Amino acid sequence: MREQATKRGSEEQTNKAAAEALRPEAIRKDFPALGQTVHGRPLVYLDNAATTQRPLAVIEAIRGFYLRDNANVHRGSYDLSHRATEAYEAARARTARFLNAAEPAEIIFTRNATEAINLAAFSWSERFLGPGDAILLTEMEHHSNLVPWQMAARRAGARLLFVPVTGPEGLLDMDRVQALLRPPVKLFAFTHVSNALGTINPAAELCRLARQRGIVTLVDAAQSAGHMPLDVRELGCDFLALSGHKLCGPTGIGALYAKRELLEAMPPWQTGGEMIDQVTLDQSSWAPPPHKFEAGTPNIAGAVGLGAAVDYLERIGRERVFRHELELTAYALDRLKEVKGLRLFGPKTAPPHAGAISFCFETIHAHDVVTFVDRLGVALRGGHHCAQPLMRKLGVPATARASFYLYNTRQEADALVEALQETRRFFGA
Amino acid sequence: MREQATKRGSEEQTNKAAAEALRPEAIRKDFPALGQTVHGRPLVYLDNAATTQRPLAVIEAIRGFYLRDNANVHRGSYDLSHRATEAYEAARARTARFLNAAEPAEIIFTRNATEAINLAAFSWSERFLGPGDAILLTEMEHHSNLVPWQMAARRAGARLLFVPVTGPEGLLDMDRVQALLRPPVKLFAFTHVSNALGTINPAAELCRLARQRGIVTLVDAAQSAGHMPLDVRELGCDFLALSGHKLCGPTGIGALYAKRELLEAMPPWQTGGEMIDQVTLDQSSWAPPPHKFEAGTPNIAGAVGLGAAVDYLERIGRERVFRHELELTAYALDRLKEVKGLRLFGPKTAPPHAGAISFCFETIHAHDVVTFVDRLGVALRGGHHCAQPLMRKLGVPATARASFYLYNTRQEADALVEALQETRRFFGA
Amino acid sequence: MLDDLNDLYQQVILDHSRNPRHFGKLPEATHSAQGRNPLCGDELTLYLKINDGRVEAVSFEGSGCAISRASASLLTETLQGRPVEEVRGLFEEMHKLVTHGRSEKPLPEKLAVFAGVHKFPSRVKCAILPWHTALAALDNRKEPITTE
Amino acid sequence: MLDDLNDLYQQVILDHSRNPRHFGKLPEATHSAQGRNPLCGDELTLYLKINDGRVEAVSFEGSGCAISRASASLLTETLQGRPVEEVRGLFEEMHKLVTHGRSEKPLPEKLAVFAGVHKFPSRVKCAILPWHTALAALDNRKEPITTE
Ligand SMILES: Cc1ncc(COP(=O)(O)O)c(C=O)c1O
Ligand SMILES: Cc1ncc(COP(=O)(O)O)c(C=O)c1O
Ligand code: FES
Ligand code: FES
Repeated sequence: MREQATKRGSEEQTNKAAAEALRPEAIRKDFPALGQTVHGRPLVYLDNAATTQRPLAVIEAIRGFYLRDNANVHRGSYDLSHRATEAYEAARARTARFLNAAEPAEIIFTRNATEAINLAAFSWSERFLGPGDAILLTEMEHHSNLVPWQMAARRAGARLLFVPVTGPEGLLDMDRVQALLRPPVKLFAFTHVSNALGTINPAAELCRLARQRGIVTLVDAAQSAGHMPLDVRELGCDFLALSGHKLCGPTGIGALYAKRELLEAMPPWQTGGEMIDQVTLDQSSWAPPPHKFEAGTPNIAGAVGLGAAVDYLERIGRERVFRHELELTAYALDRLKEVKGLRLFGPKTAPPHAGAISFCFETIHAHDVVTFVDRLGVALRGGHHCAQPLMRKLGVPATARASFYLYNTRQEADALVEALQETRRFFGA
Repeated sequence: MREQATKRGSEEQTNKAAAEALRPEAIRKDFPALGQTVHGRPLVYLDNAATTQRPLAVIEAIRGFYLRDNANVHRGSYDLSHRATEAYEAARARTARFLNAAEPAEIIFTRNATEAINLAAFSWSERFLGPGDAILLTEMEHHSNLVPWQMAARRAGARLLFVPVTGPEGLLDMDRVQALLRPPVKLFAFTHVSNALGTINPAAELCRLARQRGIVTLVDAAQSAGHMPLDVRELGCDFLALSGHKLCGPTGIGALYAKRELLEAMPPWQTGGEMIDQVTLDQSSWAPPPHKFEAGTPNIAGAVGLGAAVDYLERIGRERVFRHELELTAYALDRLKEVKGLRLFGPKTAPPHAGAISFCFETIHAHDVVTFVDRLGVALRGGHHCAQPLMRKLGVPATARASFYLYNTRQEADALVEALQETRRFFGA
Repeated sequence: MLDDLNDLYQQVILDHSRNPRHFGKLPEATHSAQGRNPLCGDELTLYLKINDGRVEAVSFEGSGCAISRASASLLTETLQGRPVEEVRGLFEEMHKLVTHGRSEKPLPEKLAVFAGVHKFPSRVKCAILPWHTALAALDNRKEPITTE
Repeated sequence: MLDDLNDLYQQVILDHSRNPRHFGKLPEATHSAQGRNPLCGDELTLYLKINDGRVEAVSFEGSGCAISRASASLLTETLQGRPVEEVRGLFEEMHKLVTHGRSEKPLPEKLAVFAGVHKFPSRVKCAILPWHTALAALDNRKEPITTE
């Protein structure tokens, strides 16, 4: 029995509130980890593109599950097991509603976005990719949306093509997209928001172009799902991958959205308990989706936490979160220009620049910057951001990155700028 | 730098205490979920083979991680990220010590035992299994230690052979083991303890026989790892799989132990962030183990919880846990004989019967039993226990199963017997 | 709580589960289908002889719990002699009954004994399986159907 | 906390990182190796000219952070003219210094500036990378080595 994803009640409620700007000072109270000091300074957490902090609502949902409803799911007919199953499947339904999927069965729980993409790359390719076919990616992909396709292409005898990233602003070359979206391309996988450049790609437009030409699409929403309104039916994608830990949820839980027809047609990937229909010593048949793709005991408490996270975000309103991030990014981009010798990557304006800002000093190594500002309380990430091919294209070994979320404030953007000024003075750049 | 798994200090401490029997009444205080009532009756939780309850130490470790140390691991050089990485890698070291692995790098974190077996079945087979080869399993395997090998065998053009389960007691046919452990068998995968029969297999002996013949072994320790002392070097296995949620740990975390040589030789399975060495658009190279096998952001909080769980078990002492379970099982086996019309599966004595007892009434369906006793507060599992081939061999569609853990008491075994008597009376069997 | 059990396992249900009516093959069947409850693996086969738009004979075979056996047995009694066109309506009311505790339109009295099922969500599939299978038989579906 | 930073980035380190000594290829090298810090991807190549059991000349190339550049630069100054047999011992003392803040046996004075590294665990690999690479060069290892 397919359960229809219920209408987005809570989202609607907040549409009224959406008129009001978000007040990060109030929101910070929900995130106890933000109140701490590091090295004697108040923590300024600007590594949200790597992982976000979790609100109390999520932490307590997990704890509450273990204290009350803890049991294994499915095939259990006692009370506790029933409650656990309900909680797990309710989390699926909430995630489906969050993405406006047609039904909960279109949501497969995975460990993270990486596993979601591995699942799609393995199972879809096993069925639909053959010798001579091609997969289209972009030059700005995270390793997690690149290496699994390298493996799939190798297994199938297919090849990879890439949409170039152009200009100093790091945008996709849309002319090349048009030229590349044709045979032998069978699938187009691209990131919605680049974690290394901050670029927001025109996902709906890219999906529309692909669909016109009968090409399947996978949207890597790791950096967008918790940051802006997202609707898989409006996007028109076939697959979408996300990570719970990047949208206020726990670690160890992510999701693959996929259209039901695809899930029906694809062979399973991981196999074992929970995902079978019938098993003999020699062969097995599969349960219908989503269970076909979830082998073994799932991360039940993780799913419950993810459900609480999407509830939390819907309560705040993703439209407001998005607006807040864009405003903060615009402000920070502006102020960062004051810092002498700093080179900024990605779009010059927000939008199309989302809340992850990559930069480097011409003469100070990114890791020295990160170490230095850490002692001032500012948490940044330095490195290749799992996008080595892009770094090579940008001609830098590494960048430092500041990334914002709903709880970050202008004062924190100011603290970042101050810390970078101090870094520059210290290293004499 | 390889970090040597440190000597088992805490285990030694408890060796003194091991002389004393475990007092489940005291231990129950650590598990808040056990204090609840269901349907107005005190909960008698006897579905530990499906999943155990979690002690407060584990629940609070997860919560504490999210409240304090929450950040992404690896490649981060700010304070929070460093603490998260330390916590994650410390959990790996504690798990390595728990199993007496030679080094932490021999522990790969997975979602559960199922994923651990999928990893081994995929990666090992990709490198070492070819046409005409065979994999040896047993007729008592959980689907999670059967279906992944069906898939691997199909991919490689290899076949599966099975050690028969003999007699009403459900033991492995050791003569057949001897006869089967020879070419073309390349790998022998078997369960340490059967979740459906309760049988404890002679794992060390089975590994010894296989090793003599140059055959690689995988021990499915899902049912044993939290229930008895376990030492991979004493066992002499090449692979071992376990699930955190079956040994006081959280859901969403498990582990594959594998010898370093194997991990070095095996290709990766899931790919993406964190597991690479260098990536170009066309190809990639891999980080050394364990990272080679952990793609994407791991279940950091889950690993921390698993670390707390193994600490908890070491503090109690697994020798004592094992003794307690055997005594309780012996007591229950004895008392269950009083119940008219009840058919018991598995060994007649404990040991070799571990704490999972399968049974059925001749004339009452297992699910009716489970539903009935649930309303009396007793949580049992009914069904095929993900062992359909074994059920077919036993000639029953399903059994009911009671499974004990360190916190279960004789009173609870009595409650089980009472509940079954009442079931029998009600259904007039 | 024991009240719930008495509601679920009413005497009528226990009786039908022990002594199912119309149990066995139906050689003259014009329609049949196999149904399976994926949660437990239990299977049943339903046989129907349809003549002139009416169920002239009906029987079932298979193994299952008390609920599914009783439901199958009472289904055979209910369908016997009925116009085929009424079956889907009965299925839908039965579905409401076992999921919510009451049907919208009145159901044949003997089916009312299944009202207690709704307090046992994990057993709903047991009660509805024979009805699913009956619909599949009328549609002449060849593949075994499941309640998912 | 800023004290920690001053300990880490001592003037000597900043100076060597800005103006590394013996930077560049060494055409007459008898030994060389490539090292990479997997945490950041930075690479350096170390060149050694060994004659009669002594380091006659040494140089390095590559990109890296202030710590790794300064460490490489100070390594070249330290090794210049030393018996080859002393290199492993120096590596081991250096390792203790950067992980625990002090060495067991005395180290050449200029290396003492790296004591502050131990308070920055994520930067230990930066400081030790050139030393790892030097050992690899002496062992004539062909594969690039990493600090893992
Ligand atoms: C664009 C993008 N895709 C995929 C991922 C992988 O996410 P995870 O590590 O949670 O699997 C990330 C995480 O950094 C990302 O930024
Ligand atoms: C013997 C055995 N192996 C494997 C598994 C699979 O464990 P998980 O579902 O945690 O992956 C189980 C769980 O029931 C089991 O009992
Ligand atoms: S338990 Fe199988 S049909 Fe009821
Ligand atoms: S950050 Fe790369 S060597 Fe120091």
